[in-house]
Amino acid sequence: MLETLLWIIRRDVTIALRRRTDIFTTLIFFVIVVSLFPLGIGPELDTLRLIAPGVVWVGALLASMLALEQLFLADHRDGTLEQMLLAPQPLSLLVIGKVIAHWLITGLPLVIMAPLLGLQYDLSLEALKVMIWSLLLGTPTLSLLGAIGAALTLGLRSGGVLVALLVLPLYIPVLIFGAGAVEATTSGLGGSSHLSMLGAILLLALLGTPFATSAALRVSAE
Amino acid sequence: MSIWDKLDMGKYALYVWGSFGVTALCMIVEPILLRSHATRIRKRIARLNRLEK
Amino acid sequence: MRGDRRLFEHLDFDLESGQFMYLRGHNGSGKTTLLRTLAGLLRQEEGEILWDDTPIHRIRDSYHEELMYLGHLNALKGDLNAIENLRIDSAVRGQHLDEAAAWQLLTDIGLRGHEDLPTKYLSQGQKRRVALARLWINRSALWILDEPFSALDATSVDVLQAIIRQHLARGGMAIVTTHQEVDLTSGEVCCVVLGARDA
Amino acid sequence: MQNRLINWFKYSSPATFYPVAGRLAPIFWVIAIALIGYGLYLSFFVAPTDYKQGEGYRIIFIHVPASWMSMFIYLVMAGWSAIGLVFNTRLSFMMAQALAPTGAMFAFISLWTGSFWGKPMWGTWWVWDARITSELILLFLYLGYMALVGAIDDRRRADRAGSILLLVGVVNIPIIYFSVKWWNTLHQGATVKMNGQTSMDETMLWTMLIMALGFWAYSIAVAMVRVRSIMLEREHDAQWVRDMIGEQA
Repeated sequence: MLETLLWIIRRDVTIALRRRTDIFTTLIFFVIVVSLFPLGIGPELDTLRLIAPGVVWVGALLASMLALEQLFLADHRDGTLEQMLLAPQPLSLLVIGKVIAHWLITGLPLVIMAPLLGLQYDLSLEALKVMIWSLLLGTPTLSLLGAIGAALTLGLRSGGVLVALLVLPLYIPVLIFGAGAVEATTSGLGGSSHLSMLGAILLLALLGTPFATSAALRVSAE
Repeated sequence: MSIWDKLDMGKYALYVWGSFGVTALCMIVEPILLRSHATRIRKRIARLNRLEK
Repeated sequence: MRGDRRLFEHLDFDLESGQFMYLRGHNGSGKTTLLRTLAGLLRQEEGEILWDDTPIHRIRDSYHEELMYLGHLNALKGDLNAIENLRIDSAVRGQHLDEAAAWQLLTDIGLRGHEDLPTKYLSQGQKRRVALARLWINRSALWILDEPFSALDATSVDVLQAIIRQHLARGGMAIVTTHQEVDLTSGEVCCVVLGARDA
Repeated sequence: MQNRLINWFKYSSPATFYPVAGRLAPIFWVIAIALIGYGLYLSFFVAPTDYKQGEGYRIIFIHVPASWMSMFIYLVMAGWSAIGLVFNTRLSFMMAQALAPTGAMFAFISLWTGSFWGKPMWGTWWVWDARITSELILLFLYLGYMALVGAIDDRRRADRAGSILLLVGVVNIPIIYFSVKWWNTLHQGATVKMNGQTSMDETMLWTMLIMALGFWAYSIAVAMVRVRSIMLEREHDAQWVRDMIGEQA
């Protein structure tokens, strides 16, 4: 079982590394979106510091959503998805593998990039640390929830926009606690309670979403 | 005191009637749309029936 | 049922150990749909598909243990080479295929020398051969093959036929769609022709 | 037991349910009109003017029932979806789809009246209050469901995909509501207390209940009419549809 999981992760990561553009488009999108806000709002550092957590988190949300469409699409096109559906293994396990790989490819780079962007917004070191933690705990949840949307819209013409409509409302708790953690730190309240909420949500998502995604995949691949 | 006095909401008229009006509009328009939709479908099926005859 | 169209009804057949079934019919007659339904990818509107007298959707994992399905898509990752593809494919099926065995397999299907090439650079026939190489190491009881002979050259067709015969001799079952006339006289053959109504 | 089960499945086939829905719809129209009419009478002529909020508070007689209905309908849709996924009954999926636009409409009405209430009471059209925000998200969930079902051409896939989405939504709603509430109490920007009126007048409560029941009957009536349209649309090739409609619509 574990071996299967590792192989799936290894496969997707290898493919992503062989065609690096996929990783970079998500990352560049994130950087651009976050950098646009100061241009729209103005360069006052006080304002920027105030909006930084929200902006970075919304940017991460959009970037990880953008990458969702690709999650199952390639597998669907070349027939590997069929083989996964027919494998004598729990489909949720394979789904978890896919999601972990997806997070490593699209989520992790965001987490690594975020502190640099936080510097643009003049965030304190403490706040940056909490931001990394919140992204580290929050973005996997985004991938897990997003996988449901990706599976439901698999192969549809308007897939990309539709995913946004389906998935963004579900992202709200993650956004609230993620941005809230950083905000609470900058205002001196401490973000640990937010972080533990993010952790709890991640656990819930890890337990629940793979089943929903598997069910959705079976429906969509018919 | 007439009915109209009773229904005059004073300075709240805009808000009260704005709410009730839009609600009434929604709940009247929806059945009408449904009805016309149903008629359209029935017509289409009748046409199919005639064509296949 | 595909979309709104009823493709087949009153279809009833049994397949037993060692038996081979041909599925024939012209384009759009529902061969692939039937195969996908039999594999459990599609759910039939009415009726039941039984494996050992149990409906397949109730014993999904153990049924899939006994099943090998190859659609007309090769299920290969173009960015990975043949060895990686085969090893990952086995892993997804829960079997371990070590590197040496994968090399041996590649030799068996006559693709030695192409092992480092991402499969997207292989020809159609070569890709098909990599996809079919799964059959060499597969011990599932039921093989469902959708157009396995397409894009193969004459020698490969012969090799594949031999493999299927071997499988039947072991007591396996196979359901195959094909356009070509294939000689698989060993094993009992039953033949279902779809779309006979309009033929 | 066996008999009862079979009986249920008999009613779940579109061909038998179509006329049943046709007979039920008028009954519920009458109930709806009567209840809503009585509710309107109560809300304008019987319920006393609030000493704090004046006449403006009368908006809650539609605002609160509409909010209730919007949530209730979502739950009912999820229930139908679960039944559909388990028993594979086409009718359940159709019912879920027939309810969706009405649920979305009530969510919209709830937001609209909420903001028309908020303006005179708090001086602003929109407040990022936990309930209003959650209601907005609920509206998004409705729209997402409708968009997904509309985007899929294959009916079977649309049914099942929509149902999965509804069930995922239902599981998420409490989490979303809780997080929004938490977010709201932390931010306490505007000092708004939605449940400020602690001593709710008994007539007020009754009026809201009657209005809610009226909306409920309205929803059923609309759903019955809409489910009939959906049945015709989907089964336009079926013999019972052809026979029933004949050559003149």
